[in-house]
Amino acid sequence: MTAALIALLLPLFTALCLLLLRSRSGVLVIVTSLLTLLAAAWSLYDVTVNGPQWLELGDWPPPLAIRFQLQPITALLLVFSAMIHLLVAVYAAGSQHSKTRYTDFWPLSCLLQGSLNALWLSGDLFNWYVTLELLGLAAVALVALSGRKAYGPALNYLLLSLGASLVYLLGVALAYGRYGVLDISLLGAMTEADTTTRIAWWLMTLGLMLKAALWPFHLWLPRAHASAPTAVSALLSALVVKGPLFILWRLWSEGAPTELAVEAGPVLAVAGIAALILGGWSALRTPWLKSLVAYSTVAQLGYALMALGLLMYWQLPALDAALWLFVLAHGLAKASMFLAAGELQASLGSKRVSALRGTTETMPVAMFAFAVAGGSLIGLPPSGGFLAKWLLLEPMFETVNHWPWVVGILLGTLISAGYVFRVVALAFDRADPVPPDFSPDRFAHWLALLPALVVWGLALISEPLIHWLTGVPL
Amino acid sequence: MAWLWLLIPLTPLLLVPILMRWPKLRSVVWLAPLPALPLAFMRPDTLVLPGLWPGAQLGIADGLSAILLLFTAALWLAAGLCAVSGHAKDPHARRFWVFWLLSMTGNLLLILAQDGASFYVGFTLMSLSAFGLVIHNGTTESRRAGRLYLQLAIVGELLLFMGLMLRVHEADGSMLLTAWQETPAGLPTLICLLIGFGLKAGFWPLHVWLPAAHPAAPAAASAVLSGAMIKAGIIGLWRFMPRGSGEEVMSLPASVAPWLLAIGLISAFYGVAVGLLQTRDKTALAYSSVSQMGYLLVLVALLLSQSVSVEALGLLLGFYVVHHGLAKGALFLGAGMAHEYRLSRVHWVLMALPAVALAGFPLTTGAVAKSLLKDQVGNSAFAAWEILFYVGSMATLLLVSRALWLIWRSQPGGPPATMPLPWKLGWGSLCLAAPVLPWLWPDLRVALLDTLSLYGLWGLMWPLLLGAVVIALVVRFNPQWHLERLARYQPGLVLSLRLRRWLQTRPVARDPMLPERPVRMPWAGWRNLERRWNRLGRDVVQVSAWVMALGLLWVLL
Amino acid sequence: MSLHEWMLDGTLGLLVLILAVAVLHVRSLYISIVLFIAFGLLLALIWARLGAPDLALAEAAIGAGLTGTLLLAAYGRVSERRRKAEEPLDWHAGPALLLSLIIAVILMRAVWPLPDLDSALVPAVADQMAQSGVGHPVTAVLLSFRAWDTLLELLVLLLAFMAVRQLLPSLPRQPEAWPLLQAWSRLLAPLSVLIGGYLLWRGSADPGGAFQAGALLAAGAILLRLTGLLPALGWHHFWIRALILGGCMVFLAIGVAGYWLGTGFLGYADGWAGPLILLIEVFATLSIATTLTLLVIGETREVRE
Amino acid sequence: MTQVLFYLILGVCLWALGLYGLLRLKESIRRIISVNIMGSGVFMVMVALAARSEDPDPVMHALVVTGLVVAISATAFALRLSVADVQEDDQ
Repeated sequence: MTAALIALLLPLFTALCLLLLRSRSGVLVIVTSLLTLLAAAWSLYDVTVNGPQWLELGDWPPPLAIRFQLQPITALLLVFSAMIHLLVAVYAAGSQHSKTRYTDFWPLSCLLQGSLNALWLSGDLFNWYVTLELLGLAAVALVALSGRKAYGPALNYLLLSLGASLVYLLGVALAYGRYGVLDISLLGAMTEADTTTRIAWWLMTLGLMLKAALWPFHLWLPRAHASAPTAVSALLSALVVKGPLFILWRLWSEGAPTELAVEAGPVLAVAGIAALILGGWSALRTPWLKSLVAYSTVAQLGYALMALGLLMYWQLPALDAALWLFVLAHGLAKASMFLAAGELQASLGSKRVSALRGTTETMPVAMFAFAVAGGSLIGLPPSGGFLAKWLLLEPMFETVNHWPWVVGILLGTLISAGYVFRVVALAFDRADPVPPDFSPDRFAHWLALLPALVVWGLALISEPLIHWLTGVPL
Repeated sequence: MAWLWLLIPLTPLLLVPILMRWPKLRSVVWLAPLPALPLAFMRPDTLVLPGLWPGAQLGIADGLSAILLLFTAALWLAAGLCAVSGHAKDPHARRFWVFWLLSMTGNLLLILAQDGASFYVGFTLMSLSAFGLVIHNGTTESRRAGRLYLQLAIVGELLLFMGLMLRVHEADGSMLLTAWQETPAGLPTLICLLIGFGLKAGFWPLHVWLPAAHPAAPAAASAVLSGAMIKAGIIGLWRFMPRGSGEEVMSLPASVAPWLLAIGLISAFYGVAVGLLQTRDKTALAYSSVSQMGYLLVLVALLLSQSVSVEALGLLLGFYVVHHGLAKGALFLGAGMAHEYRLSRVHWVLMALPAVALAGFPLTTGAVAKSLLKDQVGNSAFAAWEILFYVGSMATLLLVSRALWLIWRSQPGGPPATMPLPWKLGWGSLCLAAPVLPWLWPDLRVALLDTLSLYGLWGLMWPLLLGAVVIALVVRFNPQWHLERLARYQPGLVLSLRLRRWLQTRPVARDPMLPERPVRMPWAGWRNLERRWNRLGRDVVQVSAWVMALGLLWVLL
Repeated sequence: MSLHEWMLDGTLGLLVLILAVAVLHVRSLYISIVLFIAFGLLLALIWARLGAPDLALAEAAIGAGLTGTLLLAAYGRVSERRRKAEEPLDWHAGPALLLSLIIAVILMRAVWPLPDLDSALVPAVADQMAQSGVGHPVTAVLLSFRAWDTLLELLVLLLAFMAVRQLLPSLPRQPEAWPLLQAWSRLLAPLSVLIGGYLLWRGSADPGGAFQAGALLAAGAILLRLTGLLPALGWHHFWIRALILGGCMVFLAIGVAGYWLGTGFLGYADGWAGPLILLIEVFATLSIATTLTLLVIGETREVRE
Repeated sequence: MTQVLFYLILGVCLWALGLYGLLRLKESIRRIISVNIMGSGVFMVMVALAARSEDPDPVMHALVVTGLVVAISATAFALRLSVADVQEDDQ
C-alpha cells in the first residue's frame, strides 16, 4: 500500500512544487514520473504477492472512513497511467512540435495524473465525485492550452462535465438516502433491487457515461480531443475517459444487485455496438486527421462498454479481463496514434487526412507507428487489442445464440479496419507526396512508435496480464 | 535442452536491431539460419511456452518437419550467400536485409510451430515482410506487383484468421495442431483455410500475384520466395487439415478431395501453358512454380482422400518440397545472375542440373519425387488420372527448356565474366544438390535406387523423350505464333490497380486543369442525409442534454 | 408539524421555485443574474430552516455572494450585442418542460421512501466524535473523518485557479470606483477580517470553519480590490503563490507525516488532533481566501504573470 | 407528508428545472446558471436527507460544503471560459 500511496502523492507534490517555484522543468516531471512508475510497479508486485489490500484513511473504522482499495486491476491501472504519463512527458519535453513547453502543462498534467490515481484507489461514491471534478477541470484546462480556437470545445466539455457530475451526484445522494453508506464494498452487501436503487444507479450510470463519452453521450469528445495540443490529446484519449469507466465498472460489478445488473447489461452492450458502428462510421467519413483518431476513441470505447454490458448480463467475471485489456490496449495504441497524428499534422502544416498522401516516403516512422497502433485497434493478432477481443469472443463461441454480438464485433472490426486503411492507403500513394512544411522530428516519431510496439508486446505477457486482471492464480 | 528451439527465431530477430546499429555487419547476416541445421539433427524436446499465448509450443514432431526445417534453412543460407554479393553495392541493402531476416524468422517459425497460433504468427510475419522484398527494387513493375501481393496477402491473412478461429472452435479451444488433425472440419473452415493458404501457395486460380511478384523481387529474394515461402501454404494445409480415421472426421474432407485434385491438375497444366507463352525468363519460372504447386496440392488431395498411408505421403511431400525448393531456388538465382554476367560453359552445365531435375530426369531428386508421386496416385482412389502425370512430366520439360532458353537470351554480350565467390558457392551448391543429394540422404537414396529398375526408367524416360521430340520440332520449324499478347493479359494486376485508384483518388480532387463539371453522384441523397445528421449534433451541449433527458426517461420508465 | 411551520416551508419552497423558473425564463440576462443571487440567499434561508447553519453561512458567502460577483463580472465582460441577445422561446421549450416534469415525477418516486430510512454514518460519527479532536461534528467530518475529500476539494479550487490562468487575457472593463463604496469598504474590510477570523476560530466547536471564513475574507479583499484600495495580487509574488498553495501543502504534509508516524494517512496522533486541525484550517482559510479573491477579481494579467 | 419529503421533492424539482434549462437555453452564461440550479437541487436533496435524524447528519452537511466549493470553482472557470469564448466570437 505504501507504494501505491507514493504513486498517488508524488505527482501531487510535484505539481505543487512546480507551481511554487514557477518552474517549467520537464526534466523534473520526467524524473518524478519515472519514480511514480517504479512505485506503481512495486505496488503491482506487492499486490500480486500479498493479495488485495485496504487502507482506511485516518485509521477510522470502515463505514465512516474513505477507504483505498488496492486490487491487481487498480495496481495495473496505476502502472498504466504512470507509463502513459511518462511517455507523454518525454514527448512534451522533447518534441519540437509540442507546443506545451512554455505553458502550465507540467503542473496540470501532474495534477491530472494525481487525480486519476486517486480515482483508481478510491472506493467511495462521493470521493469519486470529487476526483471526477478534479479530473474534468484538469482536462478542460489542458484542452484550453491550445489557445482561443479551443475555448468553444473546452466550454462545451466543461459544461457537460459539470452537468454529468450533478446527475451522478443526485444518484449518489439517492443511494446514500436509501442505504446510508457511501463505500462501494459496503453498499454491495446491502443493495436490493428496488425503485430507488434502480433510479440511483441509472442516474450515476448516465452521468458517468457522459463523462466517459460512451455512446450516445460522445458528442463533446471529438472536438475537445481534436482541438487540444497533441500531448494533451494523447493523455485525454488514453487516460481520462477511462476514469469514469472504472467507476462504472465498480458500480455495477461490485455495488449493484444482480437483478439490476442483468437488466441493465444488454442496454449497455447494445450502446457499445452502436458506438462501434456509428463512431467508426464517423471516423471513416471525417476529413480531419485528429477527428478521425478521436472518433476512433468513441468507437473503441464501444468495445469496453460492450464488455461491461455483457459482463453484467451474463454475470461472467471472466469478462473483467477483456474489459481492462481493452482499456490498456486502447490507451497505449491511442497514445501512439495521437502522437503520430500530431507530429504528422504539425510537420505537414495541414490538419486534413488528405494531406497524408505519400507520408510513407516523407515520414515513414510516424506513419508506421500510426499503422501499427491501428493494427491493434483493428485487433490484428498478436496485439493487445486482439487478446482483448479474443477474451470477449470466447464466451460467445460457447453458446450458439450469442451470434448477434459476434456480428456486432465483426462489423466494428471491419469499420475500424476501414478507417485505419483509409489513412494507410493514402500514405502509400507515393506518386505525388505532400511535402512537409517543417522538418519532421525523428525523435518524436520513434517515441510515438514505442507504445504501439508495447501494445503488440502485450501478447508476450498475456498470461501474467490475464492473471493480474482476473486475480486467478496461474 | 528444449529452449534451444528459441535460437532459431531469435537469432534473426536479434540480428535486426544489430543490423540497424552496425550496418557493416551485413556480410555475416546470411548466417542467421545456421542454428536450424544442427537442431534439425538433434531434435530436442518440444518447447512449451505458456507465457506467450495459450498452448504455444515450438519443436519438431515428425520426420517431415525435420526435413522441411533442414532444407528451408539450407535454402535460406545459400540464397543469403548469393545475396551478400548481390547487394554489396546496394544503397538500400540494410532495408533488404531487415525484411530478409524478418521473413526468414517467419518461415522458420511456422515450420517449428506445434500450435495454430504460433504457425499463424510465423505465417503473418513471413507474408507481410516479404512485401518488403518484393518492392525492394523500387521500379514501377515491382511496386505494382507489391501492391497486388499485399492486397491479396491481407485478404489471405483475414481468411486464414477466420479459418484458424473456426478450427480452434471446432477443437474445443485447443490450439495444438495434433489435436486439430483429429478434429472434423466444417465446410466454412475448409473454404477459409483453402483460400487463405491457397493465396500464399499460389495454385490456380489464386496464383494471380505470383507471376508478378516473384520476377519483380531481387534474385536472391525470388529464390526464397519461390523456393521456400510459397511452400508455407501447402505446409499449412497439411498441418491444419484433419487426417484422422473414422467416418465422421473424414467424410467431408474426402468429398472435397476430388475437387482439390482437379484444381491441382488444372494448376499444373495451366502453369505450363501460360508459362510457355512468356517472353521473360523469371516469369516463365514463376509459372513453373504455379504448375509445381499444383502437384503439391494433389498431395493434399491424396491426404484428404485417405486412400494412401499418411507416413508415405509425408515422406513424399518432404521429398517434393525439398526437390522443388532447391531446384527452383537455383534456377531463380541463375536467372538473376545471367542478367548481370555472361555465363560460361561450366555455368550452363550447372544450370542445366536443376532444370532437368525439375523435369524428372533419372538420377536426380526430381526423378524420385515424380515417380513416387505417380506411384502414390496409382495406388490411390484417383488411379485413373495417373496418365496425366506422365504428360505433366513432358510439359514440365517443355517449360524448363523454354525458361532456360529465355535465360540464355537475356544474357549480356561480351565474354563470360567471373562471378563473385560467394555467389558461386551459394548457387553452385544449390545446383549440385539435384544430383548429389540422393547419395547423401539415405531415405532418398533408397527411393532413387527403386526408380532405376527398367520399368521405372521407362516410365520416367518416355515422357521426356516425347518432350525432346517436341522441342526438336519447334527448334527445327521455329513457328511464329505471336501469342505473347495472350500472356500479357493479367486480370489480377488490372483489378489491383483499379482498387488502388478507387481507394486513393476518391477523396482527392480531380485534375485541377479540367473544368469543374457538376456531377450528380448516385449517393448524393445519402450524403445529404449524412450532412443533415451531422448538423443535428452542432450544439453539443443541447443535444447531449436531450439525449441525457430522453435516456433518463427511457431507462427509468 | 404546526401549521405556521408549514406556511413558512411552503412559502419558501414556492418562492424558490418561482425564482428558479424566473431565472431561466426572464429575458434580460442582467435580471436573470440578479434573480439568481436572490435565489441563493433564499436557499441559505432554507438551509437554516433545515438545521444546517454551516451551510447557510457557506451558501450566503459562496453560493450567493461569490457566484453573484462572478456572474456580474462575467456580465461586465460580454459584449453589448451578446447582452441584448434574448433567448428565443423556440419550439423545443414545450417538449423540454414536459420532459423535465416527467423526470421530476419519476425522481419523486425514487425519493418517496427515503424519509423513513436513516443513515449508518450518523451513529458512527457520534461514536467517534470524542476521538476527532474537535467539538463540531461537521468540522470533524470535514477535517478528520473525510479529510481526503477536503484535501481534494482544496485541489479542485487550486485547479480552477490554474485553469483560469491558462486563458488568454480578456478585455478588462474596470469602472471607476464609486466614492461611497470606497468609504464603506474601508469600514467593511477590517470587519470581514475580524468576522472571518472569528468564524475560523469558532469552527472547531460551532458552525463555521475554513470555507466560510475563507469566503468572507475573500469578500473583504474583493471589496478592497474593486475600490482600488488593494494593490494587484500578482501570481509572480512568491508570497501569493505560497498562500495559494499553502493549504494543500500543509494538509498533504500533515497527512503524510501521519502515515510516517503510524497513525494512518491523514490521521492525527493522539492529543495532536485539535492543534493540527487548527493549523490546517488556518492555512486552508488563507489559501481559500487568496484563491477566491484572485478567481473573482484577478484580471487575467495579474493571474498569469 | 413531512418536511423532509417536501424538501426532497423540491430539490428534485429544482434539479429537473436545471436540466430543463440545459435542454432549452443557448447562451453560455445562462447555461452555467442552469447548471448551478441543478446543483442547488442536489444539495437540497442532500440537506433534506441530513434532516431525517434527530441531530442533522453532519456527513451530508460536510459533503454539501465540499460540493459548494467544487461548484463555485467550476463555475468560476466556466464563466471565464465563456467570456473568453464569446469575445472570440465577436472579433
